Amino acid sequence: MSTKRSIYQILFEAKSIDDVAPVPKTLTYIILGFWTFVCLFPLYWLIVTSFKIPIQVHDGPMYFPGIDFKPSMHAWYYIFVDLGNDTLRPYFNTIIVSISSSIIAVVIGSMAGYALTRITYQPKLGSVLMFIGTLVLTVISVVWLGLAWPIALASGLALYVVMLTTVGRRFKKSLHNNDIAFFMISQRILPPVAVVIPIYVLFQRIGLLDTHAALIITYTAVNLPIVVWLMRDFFESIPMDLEESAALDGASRYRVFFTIILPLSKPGLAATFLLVLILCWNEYLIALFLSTANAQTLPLLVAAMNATRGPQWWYMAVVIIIMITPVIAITIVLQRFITRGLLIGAVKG
Amino acid sequence: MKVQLKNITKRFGDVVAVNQVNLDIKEGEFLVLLGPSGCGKTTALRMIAGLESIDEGDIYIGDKRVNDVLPKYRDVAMVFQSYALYPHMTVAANIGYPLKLRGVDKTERQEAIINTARLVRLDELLDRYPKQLSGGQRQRVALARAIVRRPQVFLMDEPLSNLDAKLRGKMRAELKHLQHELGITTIYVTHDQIEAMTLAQRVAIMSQGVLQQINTPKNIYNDPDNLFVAGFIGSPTMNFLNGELEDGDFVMTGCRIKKVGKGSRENIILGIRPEDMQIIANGESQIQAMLYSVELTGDQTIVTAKLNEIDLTVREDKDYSGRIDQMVQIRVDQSKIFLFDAASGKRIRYET
Amino acid sequence: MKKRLAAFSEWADMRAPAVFILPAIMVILMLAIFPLIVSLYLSLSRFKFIKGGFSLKFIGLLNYKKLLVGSQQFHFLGVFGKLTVLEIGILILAAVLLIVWLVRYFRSGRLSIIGVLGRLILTTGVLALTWLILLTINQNGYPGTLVVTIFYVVFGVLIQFLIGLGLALLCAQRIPGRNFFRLVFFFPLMVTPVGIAYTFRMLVDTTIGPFTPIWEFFGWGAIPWVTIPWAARWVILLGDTWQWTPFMFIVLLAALENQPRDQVEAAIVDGASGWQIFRDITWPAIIPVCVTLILIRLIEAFKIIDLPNVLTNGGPGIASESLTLHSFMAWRTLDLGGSAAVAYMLLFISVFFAMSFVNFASHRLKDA
Amino acid sequence: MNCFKHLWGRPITVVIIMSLLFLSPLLAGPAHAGKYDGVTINIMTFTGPQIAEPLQRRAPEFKKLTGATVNVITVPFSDLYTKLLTDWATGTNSIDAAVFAPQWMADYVGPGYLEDISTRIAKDKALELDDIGEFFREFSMKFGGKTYTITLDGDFQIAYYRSDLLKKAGMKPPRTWDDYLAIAKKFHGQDMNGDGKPDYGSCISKKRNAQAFWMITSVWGGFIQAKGTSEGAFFDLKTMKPLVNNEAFAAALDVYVESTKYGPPDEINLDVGDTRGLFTSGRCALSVDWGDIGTLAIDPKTSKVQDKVGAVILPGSKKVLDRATGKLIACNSSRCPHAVNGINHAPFAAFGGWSGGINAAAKQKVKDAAYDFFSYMSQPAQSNVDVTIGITGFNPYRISQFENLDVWIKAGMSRQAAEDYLVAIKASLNSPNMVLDLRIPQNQRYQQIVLDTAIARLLAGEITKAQCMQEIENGWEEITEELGRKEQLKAYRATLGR
Repeated sequence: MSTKRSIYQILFEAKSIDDVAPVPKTLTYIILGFWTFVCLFPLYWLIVTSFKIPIQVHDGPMYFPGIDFKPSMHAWYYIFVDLGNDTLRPYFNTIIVSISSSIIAVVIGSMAGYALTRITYQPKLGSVLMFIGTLVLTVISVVWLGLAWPIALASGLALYVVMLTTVGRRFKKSLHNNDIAFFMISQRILPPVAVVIPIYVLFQRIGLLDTHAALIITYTAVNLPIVVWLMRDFFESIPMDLEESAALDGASRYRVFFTIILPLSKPGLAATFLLVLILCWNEYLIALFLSTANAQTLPLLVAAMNATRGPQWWYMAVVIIIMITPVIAITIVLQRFITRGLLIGAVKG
Repeated sequence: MKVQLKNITKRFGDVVAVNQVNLDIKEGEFLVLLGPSGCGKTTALRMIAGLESIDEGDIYIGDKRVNDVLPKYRDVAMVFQSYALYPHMTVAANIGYPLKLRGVDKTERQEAIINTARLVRLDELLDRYPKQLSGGQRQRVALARAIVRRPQVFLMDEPLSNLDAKLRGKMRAELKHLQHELGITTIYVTHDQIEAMTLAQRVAIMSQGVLQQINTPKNIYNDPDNLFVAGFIGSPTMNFLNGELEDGDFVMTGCRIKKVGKGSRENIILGIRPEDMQIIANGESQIQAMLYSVELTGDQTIVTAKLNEIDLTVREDKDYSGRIDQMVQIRVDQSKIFLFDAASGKRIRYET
Repeated sequence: MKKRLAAFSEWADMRAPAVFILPAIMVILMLAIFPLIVSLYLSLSRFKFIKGGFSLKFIGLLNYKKLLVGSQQFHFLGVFGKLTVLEIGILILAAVLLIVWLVRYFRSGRLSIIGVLGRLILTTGVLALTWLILLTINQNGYPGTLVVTIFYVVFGVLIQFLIGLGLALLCAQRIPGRNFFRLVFFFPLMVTPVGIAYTFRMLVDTTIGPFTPIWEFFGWGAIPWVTIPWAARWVILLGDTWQWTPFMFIVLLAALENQPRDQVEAAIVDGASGWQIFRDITWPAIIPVCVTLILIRLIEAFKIIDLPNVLTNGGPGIASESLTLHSFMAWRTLDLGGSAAVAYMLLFISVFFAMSFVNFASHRLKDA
Repeated sequence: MNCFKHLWGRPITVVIIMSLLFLSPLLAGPAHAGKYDGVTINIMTFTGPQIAEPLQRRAPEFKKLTGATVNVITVPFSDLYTKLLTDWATGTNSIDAAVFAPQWMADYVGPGYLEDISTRIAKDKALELDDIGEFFREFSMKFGGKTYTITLDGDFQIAYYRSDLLKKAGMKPPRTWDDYLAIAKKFHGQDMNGDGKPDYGSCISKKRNAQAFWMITSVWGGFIQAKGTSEGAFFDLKTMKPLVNNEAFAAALDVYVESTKYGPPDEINLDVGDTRGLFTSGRCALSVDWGDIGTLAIDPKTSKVQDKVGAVILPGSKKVLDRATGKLIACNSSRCPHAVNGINHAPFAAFGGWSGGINAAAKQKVKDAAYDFFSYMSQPAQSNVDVTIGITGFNPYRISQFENLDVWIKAGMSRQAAEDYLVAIKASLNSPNMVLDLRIPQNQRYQQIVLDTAIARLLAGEITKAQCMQEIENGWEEITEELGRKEQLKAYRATLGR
């Protein structure tokens, strides 16, 4: 126990607990600074590129507007004035689609997540398998035998109900909440390309192609697992007493859920909502399949800037910039929520 | 090893958590830092441990100034309120961890673990994980982990507060015995005065970051330095009466107690402990009050009487009986009276 | 009327369990299970446009056969080289290790049908993949989209996790400005993957990219990374890392900050160094978060498409093509059956990986 | 079906009303009395500015004339083909007409998605059909003898060179591929734009899954097709055997691979946009491309090489394929009837030029309006302006367009540059030996998957030349077998007018 510190200690050991020693501190800042550069440089390059005219892009790199090249607003002008509505429409679409589907997903997903934490479900394994079997049969009869799909669906449903009331009673083995939760979460494993073609046909049949509705429904389905996953754990951390006392006071389950549970889970809801919003906002593949003109979203606009002439870097940069600006703004405001909400899901998941 | 705090101050933003505290802790002493929650006692303890930096003042452990010494070089051990056991380590691993960090070899470590475990009666539980233990057992693990490496100083942060009353009493006794046996300087933080009184050789009372009084438990009880200490120590708490001094007599509406001090003075608070008052049937009494409630606690009866809306608590023996709403005569043991200056809260002492 | 309402609300309350969960189940059934079944059928058939619509001809496992042993084998599995002695050695080593692991399990006495089955599948799967990887990445072989995807997933997740953890540890220190870093490090996650792909395409371009002059300054000249298979794959991984490290970072940082402060302080007082605290206290505490986190990323990483599609279009040759891209390209030329078959193979592989990882990790977790 | 309509009627109405409300600012405009008042045509093409820009620009003019609203819907280029096909095949029919590559006709005409416009075109005087280049008139717009599309853009590839450099070096523009390689070799590594850094001999877009498979076809055309367009350059006309595993194809591959040596280091990842950018910023001596470079090169916003660009018909070969033996033989008058100075040129109408086609399932009135719109776009008054603007992506396809120099000079070309550029186009457009792009059903799989992948692997060094040729042959044969050899052969012959 000596107060005299060796050189090693001076360099590598902090003086007190609130302090960081010079060498680790310097290293920390170097690394963090480097990663800041890594994170920001691509964004900087986008901004710079958005002010270049084509020849300035193709003529090799130029770094500083006003210093090594003369900035031009032509790309901004093209996106906002020339394209005008063709920019604004996808923008509004993206806003409408991502916000509504995020809200729906959060509501439906938290209902399911809540139910899975508080209500015990015991669906019989046999009836579940039977249901899937009937579904397979229905699909086959539509696709293969060319049966009209409303008929097939109705008869399939009828068949299932009949079977459930007769054979269904004998099933013993049943599933539990965790199985259901796992089933929901496992949907996230599906590669979108595997399911997007049938979804396209589905929406085409019910006449919803190229509408906001199609995208909203699909995004809701894609993001439900995440919501269920995150919210389930959030609800688990809410003490039971609250609900029980409300139930004793005569509140229905719905009232308990909407007036007690949801307000209590605000941070979790906010974080989940944001995460889902970001995912919807940036989604490309499904939007590509399901939208043509009316419901086109921004990621498509980005990809669209890759014309036969090759990528129109300058336009693309503008589109990407206007696309990320609102998300970054929201994130700056609500960042703490994201961290917390994400954590609870991940820690307990 | 002795520990000295010289004028230490700690600020968190605008809040002064510890304000110019001076403490002198002797070698082998068991010192309790007592105070209500938020009084800065835990901060002071953490500053001794090195877990908080020191804004002003100096801390000495032994003869070394340790302001700029990292915790690991201070050779202190700390028991946390939450025990801070490592959940993924067995009891044995938890206890042995400080030794492992010091590079003690395995056989030696094993021996130390077993010895220490035996000392705190954990030898049966060495293979369990913390979550498989009861509160008291966890507490003992935390203790064992502190003991195992025989530090210069023990620091304990409300180690018993998470236990139930019965277990707390038992652990208190064990702790005291252990400390006595090991003879290691111990600084113990608590908000529980009974713990403080029973464990400490000396008690240091803190309030709002300021050290109020430091003395033996007995002296603190019998000779509080100020209003805060007087009110904080003792259960039921001391009765306080606001009034003034007239030629040595304490006067307030409906009450006059003679010869408690000297001279005349306004804004005086008179303090008297419940056990130093007595309800008398007849004879000379200083206070007349209305009986408000009578509570039998077993070996004694706590009587509350009202005097001008002020509650007076009197401790009577268990046979006392009285009717509520009846006027009673209370006699005060004048030699046990404390006088305080109402403005500063300071004790007014007279040379006798 | 009022009575009726009360009766209704009571009835509704009784049905609450169904009402709560049915919307979610319905949506998933309609948009995940149903399409999945249709896709399965699609993968077993040949799609063709005919007058006034399209036809599906059932062809059994032909689409799969094509991938595994037929004309698309080079594309999916890769070109097989000849194993060298060293590689045979590695293979034998892997086999021995797996068998030892199996035997240990059988000796443990805690046998269950699912456990045995799962372990057998795991063993065969791991062996087959090892063999495939060795066979295709050796000198004469050439990896197909399967191996390339596994490369992206394994290395991507690993690198992102390590960088994310490192940054999170640095940012968890009490240093000024950490809120700034936290925010900035989160940005890449905001950018749409297509946008990231194009941005990186611009950045790494040898003629218009901003880094070429720097390389030239150091005398390395323009590196034609796109003509070197491994370079192309790493560049794609670079973009992927740029985007997904923030996710790892933010969750790990939250986990670190959520860790009981007492435990760390206890270790500090006991004299642990920074590294010891991390190894003995922090790391065990955040393992559960890490497991979940890696699992999430694992699942998502298998779907990588935008980066290889835009950065290299899968080139040079097929060097950087991922399974999703493979499937997407087949879809684009309306080979829907082939596309669905690839997608299904991808599904099997990701399920296999996710399951194995969960098995492996939960084993570790229980031990702790 | 009815019952479902009933079921879904209401939400659909709501959605439609919502989207109408949303789109109302777009739809609103001053009313005109016209032939097609109230008619809306949804035309799909890929995202501009190229191709989409002139459509969008001309739409208000057309509305003023006729009252029809033209709604241009754009999707990314790579998705256009599938988007159209799925829309029409599944019966969605939200797209009334499209501007697409005539190459895709095979897949669109077969199932009957495209409207036969033969009679309309015959009656249409304003279109001045005779002014359109013969190749487009006779091959590109037709399928199986009937006309389905109106050409809006002339697409064939030509070779570009830096006229200033060649003049300084005293070299002639390339006539054969050997010349091309020689020039590329000479200039590779020299500084050509004055920035002190070495530049490249030849820039050809070779990116996979983009447009590279047209580039290789441009090279092999001259080696394989010699007897006129109807000889075909992809398959044997009797057996449907691919013409890819022979000496001529090998020679073409040699040229292609060697040209990579004189290109930018990441040439195999360059899309045409990139190579055009490089060429117009003065960093390449040679390039093979569609007509776009010519117009881009005169635009100061994109070009550093104004007046320094020359163009020639695609280089040819003195030796061509003997289809009987698979060997390369020297040209003679019977094998190469169209050879110039003993060199067989086969300009490649890669893509075939963006053309307008109409959905057969659209409403009659909409079809009429759509036809009139395409006709309007193609009429010389409009077309002659559009082809000179770089950003339109339209390249000349009318005879009047290369005979009338004034149009080009007005657009900013110097007389010399305009002459060079137009000579190349004229030579190509007039060539009876133009190579017709592959137009059989599922040609995308033949070209974009099999050919493209094999060439990409060859360039990446994954496989040898022989393996590459074998892979293409096997892949093509597999698809042919899968779809039916007879049907495919019939379709192939039909596209070649046989």
